[in-house]
Formats: sequence, structure tokens, C-alpha cells
Amino acid sequence: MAKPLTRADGPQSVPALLHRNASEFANAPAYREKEYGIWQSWTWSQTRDEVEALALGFLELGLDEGDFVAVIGRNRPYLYWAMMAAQMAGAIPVPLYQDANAEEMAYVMGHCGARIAVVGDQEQVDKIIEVQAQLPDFERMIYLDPRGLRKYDHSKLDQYSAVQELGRANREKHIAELEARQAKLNYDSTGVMLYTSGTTGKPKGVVLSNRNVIETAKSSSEFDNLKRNDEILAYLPMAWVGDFIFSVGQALWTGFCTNCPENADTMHVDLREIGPTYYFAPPRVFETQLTSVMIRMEDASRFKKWLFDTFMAHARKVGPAVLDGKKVSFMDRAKYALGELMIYGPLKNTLGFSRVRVGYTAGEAIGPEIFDFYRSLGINLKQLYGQTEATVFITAQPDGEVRSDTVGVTCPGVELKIADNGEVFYRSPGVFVEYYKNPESTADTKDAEGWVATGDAGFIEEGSGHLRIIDRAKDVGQMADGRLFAPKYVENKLKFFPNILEAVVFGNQRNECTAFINIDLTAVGNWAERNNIGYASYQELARHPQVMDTIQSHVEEVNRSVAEDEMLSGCQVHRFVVLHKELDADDGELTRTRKVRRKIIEEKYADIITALYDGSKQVSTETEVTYEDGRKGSIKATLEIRDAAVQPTSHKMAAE
Amino acid sequence: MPEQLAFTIEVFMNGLMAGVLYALVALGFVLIYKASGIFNYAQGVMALFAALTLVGIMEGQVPFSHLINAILGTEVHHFGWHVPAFLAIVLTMVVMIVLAYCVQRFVFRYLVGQEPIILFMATIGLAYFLEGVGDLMWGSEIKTLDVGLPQGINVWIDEFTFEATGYGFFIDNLDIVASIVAAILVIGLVMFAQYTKQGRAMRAVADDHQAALSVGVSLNFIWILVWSLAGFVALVAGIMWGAKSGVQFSLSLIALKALPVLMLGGFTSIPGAIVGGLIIGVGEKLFEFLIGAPFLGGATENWFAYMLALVFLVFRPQGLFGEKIIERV
Amino acid sequence: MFYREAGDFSTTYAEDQQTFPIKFDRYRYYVVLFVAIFVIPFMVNDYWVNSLFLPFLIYAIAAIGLNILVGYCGQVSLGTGGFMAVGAYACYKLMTAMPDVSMFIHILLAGVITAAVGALFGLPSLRIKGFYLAVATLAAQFFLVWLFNRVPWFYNYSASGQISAPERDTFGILITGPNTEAWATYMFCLIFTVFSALVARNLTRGSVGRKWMAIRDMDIAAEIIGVNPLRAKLTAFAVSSFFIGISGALFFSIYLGAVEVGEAFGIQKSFLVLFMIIIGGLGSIFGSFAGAAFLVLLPVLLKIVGVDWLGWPTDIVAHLQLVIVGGLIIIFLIAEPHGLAQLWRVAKEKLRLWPFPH
Amino acid sequence: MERDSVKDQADSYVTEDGRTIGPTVMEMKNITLRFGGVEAIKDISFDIREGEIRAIIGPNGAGKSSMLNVISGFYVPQEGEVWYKGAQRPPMKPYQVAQQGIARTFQNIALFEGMSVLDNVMTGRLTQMKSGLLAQSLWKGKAEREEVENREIAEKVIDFLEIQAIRKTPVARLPYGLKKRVELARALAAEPTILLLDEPMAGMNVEEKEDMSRFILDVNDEFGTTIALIEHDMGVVMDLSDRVVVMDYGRKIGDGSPHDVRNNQEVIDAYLGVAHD
Repeated sequence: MAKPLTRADGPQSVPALLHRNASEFANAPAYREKEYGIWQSWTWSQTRDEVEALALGFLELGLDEGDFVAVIGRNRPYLYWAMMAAQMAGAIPVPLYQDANAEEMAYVMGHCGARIAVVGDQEQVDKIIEVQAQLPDFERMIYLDPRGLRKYDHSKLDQYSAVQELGRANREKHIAELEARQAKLNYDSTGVMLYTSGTTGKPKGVVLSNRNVIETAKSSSEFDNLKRNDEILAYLPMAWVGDFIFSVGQALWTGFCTNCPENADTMHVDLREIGPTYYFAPPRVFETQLTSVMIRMEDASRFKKWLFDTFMAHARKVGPAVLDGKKVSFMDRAKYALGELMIYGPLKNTLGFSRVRVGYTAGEAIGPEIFDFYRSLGINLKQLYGQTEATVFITAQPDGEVRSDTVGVTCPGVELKIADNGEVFYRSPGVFVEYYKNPESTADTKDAEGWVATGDAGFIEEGSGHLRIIDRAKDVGQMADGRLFAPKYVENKLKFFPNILEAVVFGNQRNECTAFINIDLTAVGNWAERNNIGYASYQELARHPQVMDTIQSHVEEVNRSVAEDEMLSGCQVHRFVVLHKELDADDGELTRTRKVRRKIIEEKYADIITALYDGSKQVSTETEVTYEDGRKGSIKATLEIRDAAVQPTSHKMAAE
Repeated sequence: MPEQLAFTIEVFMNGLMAGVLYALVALGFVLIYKASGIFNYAQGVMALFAALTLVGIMEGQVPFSHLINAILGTEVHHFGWHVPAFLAIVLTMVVMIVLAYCVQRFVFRYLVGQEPIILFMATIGLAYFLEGVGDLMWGSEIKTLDVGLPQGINVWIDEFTFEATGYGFFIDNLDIVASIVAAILVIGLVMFAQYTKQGRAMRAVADDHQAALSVGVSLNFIWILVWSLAGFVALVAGIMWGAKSGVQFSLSLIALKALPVLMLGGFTSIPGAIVGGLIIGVGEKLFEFLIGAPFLGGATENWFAYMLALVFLVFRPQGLFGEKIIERV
Repeated sequence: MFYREAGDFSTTYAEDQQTFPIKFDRYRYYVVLFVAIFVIPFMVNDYWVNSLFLPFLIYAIAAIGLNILVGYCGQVSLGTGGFMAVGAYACYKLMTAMPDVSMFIHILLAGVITAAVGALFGLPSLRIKGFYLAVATLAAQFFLVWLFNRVPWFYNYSASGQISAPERDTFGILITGPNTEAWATYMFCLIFTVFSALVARNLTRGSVGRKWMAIRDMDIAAEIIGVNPLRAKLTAFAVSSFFIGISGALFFSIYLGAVEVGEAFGIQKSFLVLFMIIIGGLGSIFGSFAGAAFLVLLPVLLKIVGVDWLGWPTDIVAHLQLVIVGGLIIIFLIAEPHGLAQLWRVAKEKLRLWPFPH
Repeated sequence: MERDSVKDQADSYVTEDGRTIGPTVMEMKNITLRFGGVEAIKDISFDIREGEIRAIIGPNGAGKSSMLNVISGFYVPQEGEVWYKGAQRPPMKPYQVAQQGIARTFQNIALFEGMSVLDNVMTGRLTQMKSGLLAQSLWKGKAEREEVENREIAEKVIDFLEIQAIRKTPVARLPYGLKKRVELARALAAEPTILLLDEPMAGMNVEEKEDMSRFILDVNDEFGTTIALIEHDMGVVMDLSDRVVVMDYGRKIGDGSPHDVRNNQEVIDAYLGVAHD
């Protein structure tokens, strides 16, 4: 097993990097913030001075090495500096989610025992004051925006600028000490601690060393050859590891410029003004943006709409190919170029993507058509797979090998292995040190050899070597013949069809897979209107033979693509029904966040499931429903069960 | 009796008679302004247009003959008949009413509720338009207009004054007729505005559009009405001026004469228009006679009226009869 | 559609407040300037210069001047002709009194003198508002024209009562009189036009401009937030007259060469310039240019179409022109009270939002 | 009325809710204002103290706005004296009053509709901008510097009132509530000694009223600006103001803390009776 590689040469800590930049590209812009109507800018050397002043201030306030400094607020240069300053002073920055409520804050700050908190504004100050009592170690608070705080008791409260002044005033007194503390920092000293928003149980504090931060920053920057003149817009929560790596790690490593928007309402304008060259957003952002584009185009003049439709169609055809530099016929290129002038260019411009060179999305599966929309415009949008414990990067898609269904190849320095149950393990210089004050969870996730369990099931594609995530490991089951059963994977594929709103796939410990389908009333409804097919209710529409045919074709298409994956070929849907009612949180069939509750559904619709497996052509059922007003009722229905064509597969696994 | 004084009196009377004419034109402005808030710069051109039309009809000219000839290469000019003055005047009036309708229908209907200044500029545009149309219809050469008004020196006054003062005043019959007609017209209009149903409706509109509407006065009708009245005034003014000094572009400049009258009298005051008219008429004649001609090289009528009004307004912005304006925030 | 604004941002107020904050506009402006300076002079002949470029450039200056008064400060003036006359006669007197001084100086001085006169006639604006003022300015128009007609000193007692520009040069290049080169007169006027536009722009985007616009939009509120109305209005009158004076001076000395005040600077001139800014767009420098271009081109085109092609008598074409101009004024006031400039603005907005409708 | 004695008290004065407010900065002495025959204001005297929020309330036509207009120099009272910063104010034009550091907003919005929000706010700075015509026409030297310096101040105000998103929008396009806020911004940009607000919440919905109240309070304690405001909404007045003057038919019928005023019988009869209209 390879030891994580170390770099004797080069800066060994975040502050060291800062000093390097301050001397190497002193006058290049480091941070910008839209404030008072213009982009206030700071060069690297200015940044260094600001950070140093604050660090000195910390010392004057009595911050010790190894202390924790909580950082809370919207993305602002000052808060990034606060994190760096904490590191300079040998302390450990802990960025928190600004929208966290007082209790969550109380827990996190109590857990790490932060002594100092640097916060954005009155709102945060109030939250902390509310829970101060529960925090024995907590001492002082430093705020940025003085508004409304004039009358607060300032015995435990300082203004950011005041602390910096304090620092500058006492420079002589502390500078030596500060130098000393920075000198001590090395690859193994802690760089930052990030709390993973624990979906289950309390959040865990992930300790990342300077090695983690710098190595990942370095390799990932090289991976996408990020340059000093790149621009990013920092708008994602500071407590999220991604933002830390992009806005601090990579920014420091490559020396590119980090831009902070003025506030939430001006976010889009600011994005457009800056026109970042390196951009990250979770799938839902792209999704909502796409819908808004479509809606705005709705009331465009007929001519514009025609232009838009024709060229977008063409873009979908050749756009991605052009982007990947594959060979495209001259005519197509010409037409694409024309489209670039008429539609793509202006569109990218209004969205603020004109200059995007590298764009990433991650976190959850992104719908292919959404993904392709942006790619076809010529925006180099890619997917990556990562998590806090890995300091983000595990796999990413290299230029030219971008697809919506994989998460790319292993990043430099990362090793992957897939367990028998399909769970993905990785090992890399980015692997976190430990969960703070939580050895057992640390042990659970990271073994002695440094392999970390992702908790996700996936497999490495033959040939391309791309990793494909199929599901949460715990949801992955086995079929009767021992083949892998990954319902979510199939369900996602199904749900990517606009006509399908929800899908539930069964097959755990069975011989074949079957599925419940919910049609998307709006999408299918539109289709019905266009083909003037009358319908009175969801149920009626759902029963319509043409609808059934459409859905069947979708299912079969999914089957085809599923069959392509050796491992998952077993998950093809053999039989399905289109449910007579929409799965509904009010009926407990979905969680409030629209996650499928398999257990409940399996019990509730037991009769239908049996029908799916006993080969009957249709099934009559009665289901209890809850109406908006809370009344209960029940609907009777007779559902047609369809058989979907499946691709033949070798039962290799079964044979063994 | 010293001659100087006699001259002065003569000039005074001439001024008075000119003033009545100014008052008449000014009245045309006031009517439209009161009822629609429009400051009708085109009033003068309307007078010119009316006069041109009158002449054209009397002469039996073919409208747009020049244009037609230019386009079709034909050589039509006259129908070859002559229309009696009275009938011609009636027909012209009809034309002016049609014009009034068109102006309301095609221009100001779309400008309701615009700032006064915009409306004003619109009327300047209208003035250009009308002038052009008039010339195209009837040709731009100077025409003489004779509707049978008495011309030449009034012998009776001449002799009478000679008896009285030893100096015979030279007063043109036309001026006398003009001033009498104007005077009658002025009185008539005032009566109309005061005592007829439409007149009252007109004033109601002037005071408060909404109220007028709510009591069922048709704004559109009123506006067409006032424009027609303005057309009528223009026609009369046109006849007088035309008979006096021929029908030509300069005729449209009487509008410019009326403006200072309005500043003096206030845009909304009928008595203001009358008094203002007289003041300006007398004022400019006397000034020219006593100061202008002897000391300033003459032709001071061009500007005296304005200077007078200007100076006057600086000291009394609300005009002769307007009441003090209290500004509010 | 052609705009690519992503990544076009300002980090200082200076950048943010410049005349063309958007790169694309800035470059377009540079191109126009380049063509005007380095291309046109080498292509023009007398016909083009005298029938198009000179009148355009000169009227543009006048329009800018009037626009400052009417469009930015909201004080309607019908005295433009009169003030142009002041410029012309001032220039004439200076030229004849100081033959060796550069024409640049003369023209500028003419502007300054006109500014003084303008401010004088602006005095009543404190008390007189709206079109009472508009009418009052006619006093200036008629009085000034009368003055230059009747006082021989102004036309150096010449028999004709006309004034005609003697030959003068700048830097050895002849720019007045009969024997001038087309490109020289063009360049000379161009310099003044560009200068006027820049100055006007700077004034209107600065504090003076805001005072003017405040007065225009709501004079009472303006006074209550601390704007001295008289000052503001007088500066407006002065600055406006300054430009109008310059244009008058150029109109006489460069363009016509000899003028009879009544016909060259009569009230028709006042209206013409007023129309230019109405059609072009009140409160917009660009509008002043657009309007000037429009009303300079229109007659030329009409003449070409009417006289040269259709062979109609000139007088009919002239009458048609009246009809068309008058009609256009009305149409503009109805359809687009903010003139060509507004159309331009809308188009630009559309292009910036393209392909989105809003 | 009983509170009138506070005027005679020493420099500072403590309100019911324990706020200490400064010495008298402006004092109206026996003001009487007539329009022709009608007396809009009859012999009214009251003072405004440094850093306080002073409300003027009263039924419609009580003469509140006229009083504000007197303070801002728009109306010249026939009788009485206005004392400002310890000296009697000579008769002066409104713009001179503004230059003395008195800014105001208007009952029915008086923004400059032809300009952007930013430009409107910048007009608030006009009293401070002194560069000459020549400098401005060349956009050099003082003119340029001045623009930037004042822009900074204007931007601070914009930021303070949270209208960054509409910075460059023409005010004509704004909804009513925002216009009111922009108007406040314009007044604030002048960094006034006394800020006069003429019915700042007129025609606003509940949230807008809350926002506006918050801003008024913030202004008062962030910048320590003295505020005199006219307001109809009794509730708002009681929450905001330190002291209240009550007018009715041009007379002063009450003066003192909100509490006093609320319990003043005459006020109850005259005002609260009609408060619900």
C-alpha cells in the first residue's frame, strides 16, 4: 500500500501559500467583493497585510495555538481572511452554516470548544448571544457589519476593523510570536475543520490537515489547469468543503481571484458582471436556471422563439461534439457558429457563463437533458464525485470525456476500490485526518490502511475507467440470483424522463425487477392537450393506453441502457404499473423531501406487487388517500400491468 | 391744438383698432386653452389657411392643382366659375369645421393628458403641416382677397376731425369695419360662452374635466366645438387681415402678435384677452410713433409687444386678471 | 445580441461613471470617432460637405445647446435663432476687429458673448414658467433680430446690411471665405462638435446636470433639497447659449459665409432646432445628433426624390417638406415623445437582453 | 402640556423609555401662518431636541404639513420666529435652509422621475458639491474627485437602506413603497442635522410600514440624526417618537411624551376620535 506522498519542497501550510502569493504575484487581484456599487478589490499583498493584521489582533486578544475559531456569515473576503488569520495564529478555523439555527450552532461550537467567533452581522451575533450560556470555552465575538450593534455590550464584542487596528497597533509586540507560530505549521498540522451536515445524527467535525488541503488543491488545479487569471464567484456556503477548497485552497495554490456577490438579490447580476471562468453549482441550480430560461423564452416574439428552437435543436445535435473537439461536418460547424452569434453567445452572456472554462456540478445525479443543455451551449460543464472526508475530490471528468451518467476518472493521487457489495472505497492524500473527538466513527469510515468508505455503491466502467455511482450503499440489495439490485439507479434513469414523476423499483431478493410509475401530470397533461386527448383526473390520464405505451417505451429504453452495465443488467424492469394515484407525503409514501419510503409502499400496495409477480394482466385495488383538507377517502381502480421488453443478459454471477 | 397731439390721437385710434383684432385672435387661443389646455400656436396659420381657402373657393381654384399637374403632367388650374363671397365664406367655414374635426380626431385625441408643453409643440407641428397643406392646395403666391368690404380713407372722419382739430385723421374704412366686426364677434363669443348650453359645457370642461364628464358632457364634442370656434375666429381674422394686406405667409404671423396679448391677459381669461389686446395694440403703435421711429430706427412693432409682456410678467407672473398662485408641495 | 457583458465590471467609481460604461458601446464610439477623423476628410468633396456634413455638425451643436436648456433643464426656449444670430454677429465683429487672432478664439469668444446674452434673457425664467416662458423667449428672438437689422454698427455699416465673412485661417489653413478646402472646414467644425458633445456630456452627468434635471423634473422639490433655482436656470441658459452661439458663429463664418439676419436666424430657425431635439429626443446628447442628422437629411432626400427624380417644381417639394416635417413632429409626439434616442435605448435594451424579451 | 417645562430643563432630557436626548436644536416661537384670510397655523410654539424623534400629529387639515413647510422655509410665517442652533433664523429661501442641514421627504413622493435611483440619491449631495462649471465641463480635478467622494457617501446610504438591487433603475419604474425608501435615501444622503419626514408611511402596507419604522429608528441611532415626522398612524407614532406635538385646526393642543399625549383629554377628543378614518 502506498503511503500518501508528501512534499518536502514548496509551501507547507495555507499561510505559507499566502506569503508566497503576496511576494510572487503581489499586485494581482486576490479577492473582490461587490460593495457600494463597485467591485472593491484586494491584491495578494494587501490580502496578506489584512490577514496579518487580523492575526496579530487575535494574538492580542489572547488566541492560543490549537484554539478553534468559528467563522459564520455569507461569503465575504473578510471571513475568508479570518480563516487564514486563524491559521496564521496557529488556531483552527471552523466555518459554520450561516443559516444554522441557534441550537445547531450551540452544538458545533460547544463540540469544538471555539474561543472566538468571527461573524457577519447582527443576526449571527444575536444567535450566538442566545446560546452563549451553553458555551463554557467561548470568549469573544468579532463582527463585520456594525449596523444595529452600536448599543450592544461590547465587553465581549469587537468590530473586525477594530481588531485589525489592535493588531496593527501591537505589531511589534506580537509579530515575532506570529512568525514563530507560522514557522511551526507543516503538512501535518490541521488546516481547517469542517462539520458535515449530518443527515443522520449530530454533525461530525472533519479534521483536514494542510496536506489534505494543499495536495488536493494542487492536483485538482493541475487536473483542470486552473490559472492565476481565473475568476470564481464564491456564493456557496462557507461551511461546505467545496467552497473552502475553491475559494481558499485552489485560490491560494493557483493565485486566482475570488469574487463575492453583494447580496442574495444581486447574486445573478453580480455573476453576470464577473463572468467567472471557473464555476461550481449543484444540479438544482442548473435545473431552476434552465426552467427560468424556458419560461422567459415563452413570451418571446415568434421569430425569436423560432431562432431559439432551431438553434438549440442544432446545438443539442452537435454542441457537445464541438465542445469535445470531436470532428463535426463543416456545415454543422458553420451553423453552430451562426448559432453562437445569434443564440448561444447572448444566452451565455445573459446567464453570466460567457467566460466559463471549467464548470462543475456534483452532489446528486443531474438530468441528462439539463446537463446536455449547458454542454451544447458550449459551456464546459463537468461532473465530479467527492465528499468532505476526501477534501472534495475523488473522481472528476477530464475534458473530452464528459458524460451525464458517470462521475469521471480518479483524480491524480486517488486510488479506488469497489467492495463486493459494490461500495466504493478510496485512498488519497486528501483523506481526512479524523472526526474530531469521535474516534469510533473515524474507525468506522477509515481503516488502518487509509481506505475510506464512501457509503455509496458504484462500479468502474469497463474500458473508459469512469466511476459510476449507482446508489447509497445501504439501499443496494441483491436479487435472488445474487445479482446487484440498485433501485435508486434505475429510478433516477426513469425519472429523467419528463413524463415520469416518481418511480419505485422492486426486486430485492426476487428473480426480476418490477416498477411502480407515477406520471408527471403537467408534462403528460400538456402532451394530452396538444393531442386533444380529454381527461378528467390523474387516474384517467394514467390509464390512457397511449400514455401507457409512452411509459412502456421509456421503461424499455431504460432497460436497454441498464443492460449495458454488466453489473446492473439484472435491474431491468420486467413488468410495471402506472399507479392510479400520485405517491404523496401526506399519505406517508414519500418523505417531506420527496424521498421514496419503500417499506411503507411495499406494505400499502402489497396486492399490486403480488400481481406484478404472479403474471396477471391486471389488478383491481382500493387505496386509502388523504385529501388536502385532511379527510380520508379511498379510490378503487383496476390497473393494467404491462410487460416491458428486456435485454438478454448472461447470468454469469448467478452461475458462480 | 398742436399737431403732435393730434397725430398721437390718430395713432392711438389706429392702435385701438388693431388691438381689437389682436383681441379677436387672442380669443381664439383662450377658447381652446380654457376648454382643452392646449396652447394653439397654429391659430395664425389657421387664419392664413382660412383666407387661402376662401380666396381659392371664390376664384374657383382646383385644390392641389399644382401637385396634380406635377404628378399627372396636366394643366388644370380653375373650374372656371366664381363663387359669391357669402357662399364662399360659408363653405370655408365648413372646411374649417372639418379641419377642427380632423385635428381632434387624428391628433389631440391621442395626446389627452400630455403635459401642456407637449401639446404646445404638437400645435407647432400642426402649424407647419397646415401651412404646407394650404400652400399645396391653393399655391403660395400672394393673393388679394375682396369680399366687398369698404376700403380707403373714411372721408367723414377726415372732414370731421379737420373741422375739429385742423388736421384730418386718416382712418381706413376697413379698419373701422374690422374693429366693429371684431368687437361684435368678441361680444358674441363672450355671450356664447356665458349663456348658451354648449358655452356652459365648455366652461365646465375648462374648470374640471372629470366633473364635466360625470354630468354627461362629451369632451370630444366640446373639443371639436372649440376647434371649430377657433376656426371661425381664424376665418374672420383671415378675412380682415387678408383684405387689408393680401393673403400671404406673413398673415400667419398675427398669431405671434396674439401671444404677448395672452401673456398679458392670462391664457384663461376672456376679459384679459380683450384688454390685453387693446393695450398691446395701442402700446406698440404709440411706442413706434413716439420712440421707435424717431430714435430706434423703427419697426419696433416686431418686438415691443413681447418686451412689454415680458417685463410685465416678471413683476406680475399671474398676468392681468389671474389671482395669486400659491405653490404647494 | 452583440453585447458580451459578462466579465465587464468596474472596480472604481471612475470606471463606473464613465460615459460609456459598457465596453461594446465604448469601442463603437471609438470607431465612429476614428471614421469621422481619419476617413471622411479624405473622401469628402464640396457638395457633401456643404449639403450634409457642415449643416449636420453645426446644427448638432445648436441642438446640443438647446437640449441642455429644454431637455435637461426643462426651460422651453424659442429664441434659438436669436442667440445663433448673437453668435454670428459677435464672431463677425471679432473677425473684423482682430484679423490676426485665430478663428478658434473668435468662435469660442462668440460663444462666451452669447452665453452672457443668454443668461440675461434667462433672468425672467425665475418668475415665468412653462410656455409663458417659451413665449417670453420669443421676445429675445424678435428683439435680437431687430437689433442686428437696425443697428448699423453690428454689420459695420455695410450697404447691404448683410455681414459676410472675410478670409481667415488657422495654423495657415484657410477656413473662411470663398476659397476654402472642403476637408478643412469639415475638420474645423468637427473639432467644435466633438468638443461640444464632450463638454455637454460631462456637464450633464455631473452635479450641474443633476441640478438641471432636478429643476426639470420637479422644481419645488429641487429647491427644497438645496438647489438654487435661479443659479441652476441661469447656468442652463448660459451654457445652452454658449453652444448655440458657437453654432451660430460657425453657421455664419464657415457654412454660409454671408448672412442676412432676418432669413438666416429668423424664428423658423428656432423652430427647426426645437424640432431637431423633439425628434431626436429631449434630454439626450445622442438625440441631439440624431435629430440634427434627421432634419438635415430629410430636405436633401426630398429634393433628390422630388426634384431630381420626379422632376417636380421646387416650391411644391418645399411645401411637401413642411407637411412632412409638421406631420413627423406630431407623429413623434404621439408615438414616441422621447424621440429617436428612446427608440435607440429600447433597441439597445433588447439587444442586451437577447434572446430574452425582458 | 405639563411636559412643556422640559424646555426650561438643562441641556439633556431623559425620555420615558430612558433615552437621553440632547439640548434644543430648533425652536419654533409663536408661529402664525395665513393664506389670504385662512389661518393655517395659529401661534404655535415647540422645540426639537438634538437626536430625538419628534412627532407632529393631528387630524387632516390640522396644519401639520404647513408647519413642516415653515420649518423647511417653503412658507414664510406672517408672525413668529424660527430659532435654529441657538440663533434666530433670518428669512431665507428653501434652498438656503437645506444648505443649513435640514433635509425632508414629501407626503406625496417628490422624486425626480427622470433619473435613476442613484442619481436621485446623488441629488441629496448637491448642497455639498461645489466644483466650478469649468472643472465639471472637463471632468477634471475637483469635479472628478467630488463625484467619487460623494458617490461613496451616496452608496453608503443606498447600502444602509438596502436598495442596492435597484441602484440603476429609473425611479419611474419603482413601486410606491420603494419610491418612499428612495426618497428617504435622498434626504439621508444630505447628512442632515434635522430630518423632516412628511407622513413617511402614508399608503404603505403593514410590512412596508414595519420596514420604514425600522429604517427610521436605525437612522436615528446609527447617525444620531434628529428627526421630526408627521404621521397619521397613532400606533407608529407611539412606538417611534420620543416626544409628540399635537395640532388641531392650526392650534397646538398637546405636547409631551407619547404617554402624556395619549392621556391628554383634549387630544383624545380632537384626534383619537377621528383617528380611525
